[in-house]
Amino acid sequence: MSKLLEVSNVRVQFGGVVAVNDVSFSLEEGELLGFIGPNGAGKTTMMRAITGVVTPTSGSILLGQQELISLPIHERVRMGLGFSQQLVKPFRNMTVLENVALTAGAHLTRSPLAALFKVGRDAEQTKARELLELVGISDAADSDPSNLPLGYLKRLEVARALALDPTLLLLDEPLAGLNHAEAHKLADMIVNLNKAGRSIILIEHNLGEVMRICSRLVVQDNGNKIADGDPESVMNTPAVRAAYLGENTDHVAA
Amino acid sequence: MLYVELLAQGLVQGSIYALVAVGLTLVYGLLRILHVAHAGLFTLGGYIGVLVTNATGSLLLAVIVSMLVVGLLGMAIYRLCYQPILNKPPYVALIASIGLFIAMEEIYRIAFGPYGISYDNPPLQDVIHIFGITLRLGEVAVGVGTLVLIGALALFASKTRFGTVWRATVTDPEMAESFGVDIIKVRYLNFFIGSALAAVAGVMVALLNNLVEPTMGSVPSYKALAIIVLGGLGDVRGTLIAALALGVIEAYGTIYLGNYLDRDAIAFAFLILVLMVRPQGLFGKA
Amino acid sequence: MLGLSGYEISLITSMGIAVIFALSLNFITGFCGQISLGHAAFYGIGAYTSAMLTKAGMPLGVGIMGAVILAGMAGIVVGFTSLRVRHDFLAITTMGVGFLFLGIMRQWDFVGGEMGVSGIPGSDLGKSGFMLLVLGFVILTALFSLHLKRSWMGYSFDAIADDEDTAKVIGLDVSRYKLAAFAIGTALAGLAGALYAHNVRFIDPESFGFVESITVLAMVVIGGIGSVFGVIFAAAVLSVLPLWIQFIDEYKLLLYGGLLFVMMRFSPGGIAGLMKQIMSLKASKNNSLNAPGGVDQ
Amino acid sequence: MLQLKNIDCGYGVFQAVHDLSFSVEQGQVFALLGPNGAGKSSTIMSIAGHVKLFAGSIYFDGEDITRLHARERVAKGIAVAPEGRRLFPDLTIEENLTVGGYCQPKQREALNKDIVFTLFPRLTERLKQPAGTLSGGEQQMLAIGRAMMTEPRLLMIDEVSLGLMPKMVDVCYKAIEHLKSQGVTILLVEQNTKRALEVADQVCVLESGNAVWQGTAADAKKDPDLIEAFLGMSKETAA
Amino acid sequence: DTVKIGMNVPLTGFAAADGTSALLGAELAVEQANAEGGINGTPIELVRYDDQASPKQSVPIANKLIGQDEVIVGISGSYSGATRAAAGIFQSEGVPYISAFAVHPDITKSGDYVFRTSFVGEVQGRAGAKLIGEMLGKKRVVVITLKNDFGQSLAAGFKSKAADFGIDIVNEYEYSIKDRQFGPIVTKIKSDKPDAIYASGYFFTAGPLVSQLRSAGIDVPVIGQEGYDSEKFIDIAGPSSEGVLITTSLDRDSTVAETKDFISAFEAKAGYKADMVAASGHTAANVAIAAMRKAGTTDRQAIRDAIAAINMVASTGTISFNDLGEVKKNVQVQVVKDGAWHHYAVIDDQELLAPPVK
Ligand SMILES: Nc1ncnc2c1ncn2[C@@H]1O[C@H](COP(=O)(O)OP(=O)(O)OP(=O)(O)O)[C@@H](O)[C@H]1O
Ligand SMILES: Nc1ncnc2c1ncn2[C@@H]1O[C@H](COP(=O)(O)OP(=O)(O)OP(=O)(O)O)[C@@H](O)[C@H]1O
Ligand SMILES: [Mg+2]
Ligand SMILES: [Mg+2]
Repeated sequence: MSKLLEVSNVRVQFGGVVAVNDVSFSLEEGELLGFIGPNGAGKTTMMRAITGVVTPTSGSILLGQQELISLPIHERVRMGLGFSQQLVKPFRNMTVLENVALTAGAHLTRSPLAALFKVGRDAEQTKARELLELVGISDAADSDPSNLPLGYLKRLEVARALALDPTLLLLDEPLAGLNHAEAHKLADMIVNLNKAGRSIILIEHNLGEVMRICSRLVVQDNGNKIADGDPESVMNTPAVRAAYLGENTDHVAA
Repeated sequence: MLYVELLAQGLVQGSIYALVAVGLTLVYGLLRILHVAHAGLFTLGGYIGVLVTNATGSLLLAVIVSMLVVGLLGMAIYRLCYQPILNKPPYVALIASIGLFIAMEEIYRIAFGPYGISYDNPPLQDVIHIFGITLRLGEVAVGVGTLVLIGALALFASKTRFGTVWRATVTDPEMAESFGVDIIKVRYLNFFIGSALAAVAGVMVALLNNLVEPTMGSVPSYKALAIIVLGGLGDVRGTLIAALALGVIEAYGTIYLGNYLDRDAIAFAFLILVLMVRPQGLFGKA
Repeated sequence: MLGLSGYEISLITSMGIAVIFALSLNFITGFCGQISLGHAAFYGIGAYTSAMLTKAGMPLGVGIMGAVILAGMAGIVVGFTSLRVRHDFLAITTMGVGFLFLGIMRQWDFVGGEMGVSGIPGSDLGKSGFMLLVLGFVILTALFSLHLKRSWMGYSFDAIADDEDTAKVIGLDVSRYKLAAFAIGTALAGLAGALYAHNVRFIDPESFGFVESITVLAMVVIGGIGSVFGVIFAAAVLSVLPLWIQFIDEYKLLLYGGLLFVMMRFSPGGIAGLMKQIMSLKASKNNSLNAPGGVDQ
Repeated sequence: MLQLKNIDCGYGVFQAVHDLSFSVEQGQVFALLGPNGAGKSSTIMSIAGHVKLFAGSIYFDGEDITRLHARERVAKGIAVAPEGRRLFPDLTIEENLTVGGYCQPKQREALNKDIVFTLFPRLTERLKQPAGTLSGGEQQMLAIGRAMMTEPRLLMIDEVSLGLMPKMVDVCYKAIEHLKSQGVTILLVEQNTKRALEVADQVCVLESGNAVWQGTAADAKKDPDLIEAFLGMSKETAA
Repeated sequence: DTVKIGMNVPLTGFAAADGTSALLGAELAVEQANAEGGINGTPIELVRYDDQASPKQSVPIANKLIGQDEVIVGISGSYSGATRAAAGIFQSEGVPYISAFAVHPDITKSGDYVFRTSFVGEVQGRAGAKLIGEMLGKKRVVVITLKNDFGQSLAAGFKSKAADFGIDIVNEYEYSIKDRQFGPIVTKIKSDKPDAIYASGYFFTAGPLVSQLRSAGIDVPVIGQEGYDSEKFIDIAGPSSEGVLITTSLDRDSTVAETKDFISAFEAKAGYKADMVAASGHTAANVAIAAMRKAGTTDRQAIRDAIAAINMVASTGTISFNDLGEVKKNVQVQVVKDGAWHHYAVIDDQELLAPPVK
């Protein structure tokens, strides 16, 4: 196994607010990393720094051997990043299927000029259908995303990220808004993706599922990394318990 | 001295821009509509001002009548024109508004004649000297009037909860209703105030030029848009400052750059320059 | 002359030019979602370029090519501003570009300044020949529009028009797509401008002012933003409407303004939207008529 | 206190909820449960006055409020923390709360803000930050806080624990218990069935717009089939 | 059966005011001619279309007038752009075309079928230089130029002769046709301390300009041109307008029957006092009518020749054309006195006023 992602000393600041404070961590190829921490800890911000939506004030992010900082978002995506956002953002002028098919055609849309000479969409639509099936929302394939409940949109977001066929998949709270059974199923799917060779970073507050499926955890609090290691021992760190769990500690047991 | 006088002239022109643009910014701030027809209301303000003054001899009465009529018309425009298309993409309202503006100009032409009208005895034409600057009373009135009106508006918006509530209705009117806000009332009020301010501007411009033409609104129709964008769209304070800044830049520009670019081009060159450095406008939030 | 009078030929020619011009804006505003209030500037660049080139003795073809290239290049430059500013800010920036263009042309003696350029050579094709040339370009532009809409480029434009940030996250190079839209749209505006110059044979800065930009945007929006046939129809009608409604005399412009307003107020989707509504109404009527029949079988 | 009688509601021609009836007693916690798309949010928003009723009526305190505007309903004491939070993104935390308290006299604003801040101290650190830039969890706190500013007698919270860290989930449920102890009636929607059943007195389970089960929380916990079939929890976890 | 004169004229939009006047003037000429029996017994019909002062509109209109309405002569009551574009069509179809008041120098260059009954800007500019430098004896002059074809060509003419009359142009400012607020320019002029101001413009720009100059305390003579020539100028500028001089084509105190007649007949028809544009519309139509009468046929070539050879007295003076089709006539100098336009002088220096020949 070799290092896929190497984040070192990344710092993100919004005006006076330090959202991520010199955080470093790394990800091995094929790993399923849980990235957790209290609300407002800076998890989403870290994720956005990796994808390029926000620019860190300092630090470096290596994907393979390649420095990501200063690359535009779409370049990073082409290098194999896939991103499912916490706040869902479907294209509302397309159906669910078209949302995913467009993304599945990323190889066709690399250059505008080339895209102008390509017309057929069948292969991409087939692939999109498969992905919708995989996340369990194929019944909504032809719906207008504006009319869908949140749980569907969350999964659409995941399907769209998968359509990019990424080597590193970043998932920001994909299970939020799903009930137990649905969450369980989607978590299983995440495990399967991981088994199929995809490296994944998962941000999630559903600790039950996180503990069940992740092989390693990184915990961030108030912009600082406070723990990094296998789930059991991380969860037993007092700092983590204090910051994250509160008194009601039975979450871990689930 | 020349510089100071040019500054004064720029501020006068800027005040007029401000009066027109603030109404536009209020509407934009509330509904995200580029309300071009606002310039048509400005023209109407001028017409009413001249007609009432000529009929009664009282400029004050003219201002009041003009504010009332134009304010009410502004409300009617909201109700009949914009409310039904609020949830459509913004260019729909923009084109509707442009159509309305063209139609308004033509109505004025047909109703009041193509030559425009003037005051029989233009009021406030006396000249006064302050700090060595020569200004017409009308120009002083414009400056002071703008300061008072916009100051009052700013106070109203910041010192009462209303200001905050106005802004809340922008992004999510439904939720605002859920917290007890009567959005229709807010919007009516907003259109009334904005349009009434434009009416004042119309009367003032009529005073300074002693001329109200059907096409009087054509310059404000686009320049006010530039100003509210410069000011950061929807920000009253930003609009005021942008308007004054533009007035001053045009004043110096016509003298020192006038042989290279015309007034509009100077204004828009400034606008583009600012937007390239600050894409969110001078006072917009990033 | 094809059985058409000189008047009809000149009407059809004006219509054709307006259609190309409107379709050119449709690439930028309709397909890619970038509102432009200064599109007439590129129309003007095309007109001036072709006028100057042909007056210098170049053939018409060179004039038109030059117009397309120069307008397209200017479009890319302006396209760069669209990478900085968005939405309403972009609309107003492009409006500023329009005014800047006017300001420069007014002052530039080489292109006649305020006096404009007169004595622009016409085509050697004669009136009807020129009309056919224009119609040929109309067909090519329309076919290209239809193709682009179906292609993956059009698909990507849809995404960008809806939400640029998300488009980036799914790997689209948004900047290049936007530049492409501006390049295509403005180059075609240049083509329309060149044709205009050789049709009217006199150009001055005022012919490419704000009103012209607004008029063409109105054609696109009234036609139904992003639709090809709607825009063609709207451009054809609106461009000659003032001539057709001469009989109502001084109420002409009032009617025109009123029409823009009423159209947006009651059919915000434009003509294309209206057609869709009518179609679906018909379809539902047919369905309700057919339904009992279905049961019988 | 709140009574829904044979409600049909939906969007345009689409009907999201069919013939739903239930009533909530004063001071109760009432949980609406069910899978994605069941119509829970639609029900809440129709009580708040935002989703159109096709048929049926809604009573609050014995009074028919079916025809009232949303803003009149909040004056009667109905507040909502909606799905997706729907904060005013350009307004700061403080301003969001101000708008929340708009239906109350101005003097009470400071007081109510203090109550919110004691419950969610995290918000005090960010008073001037636009709500749109808050983290997911912070937004949820603000949404609940904003609803509390109306001094509600009926507080409806959609997806209470969505996006909250475990500690924060505890905080929220404590807040709910606290409000309940103050006599506030609470109607909540929750995917975390277990937590919901812990605090709820009454439960209604929806599926595809139909009520498939109604009863007390205690009964619900005892009904393994219900839990398995509609709430998507294995029997063991529920127990 | 009628003989048709075609006219393109702006009746809506920004140029509607001038268009309306020009149309009323032309209509008056046609009515007067018909009252006298039309063209040798055949009544004249004026076919006119609104061109909104836009070249885009005037091209199809010219085609329509020629092809559909089969007019014998065309006249333009429109501005330069529209007139220039239409002139090309009339020329190539061999239909005589007379521009009433458009100033663009290239209009008559379209060819031998195109004529103009008003001055080109340059001629008036030269007359202005003579008026200021020689007749008024003012030497330090500030030039305020309206930035359009009218203002530009006036300024060019003025500057070409300024030195000959000993004029020193101390400063020049430009403004746009949309401007009504001249505060900055006025302020700057005060520090220029000129003896006279030569300002091009129309009544709707000049009215505010003059009143703003006066209230800033600048009381040197202001010299304008035919663009000022309207009662509206005096309405707008009020008392400030007293003493303003202009070069124009219409003499209010004329003793010539044609002019006196026109002035009273126009006011009766239109309900407001005649202005330069109205007189120009009237003159252009009269030239067309006179030529048709003289040619005595509907042959367009013959009518063209008749126009080229014309020498007639019209409401704007005694008219004849040079080889290019530019008018040769005297320049009237008018002054505002007691709130009305009045005769001040006539400039008849034919060498100075010689229109361009190519
Ligand atoms: N654009 C911004 N401007 C100012 N502050 C911001 C901005 N974006 C995020 N923040 C702040 O940075 C901090 C980290 O936010 P982030 O969204 O990364 O948290 P998170 O760990 O994802 O939390 P959650 O689990 O609640 O989603 C928060 O306090 C947030 O308010
Ligand atoms: N704005 C809307 N327009 C049209 N249909 C809608 C709209 N919002 C929701 N729906 C539809 O109404 C049904 C009920 O949705 P609702 O949001 O009430 O479900 P929910 O139980 O809250 O689901 P979730 O747990 O995912 O939030 C769904 O089928 C959904 O697609
Ligand atoms: Mg987050
Ligand atoms: Mg819901």
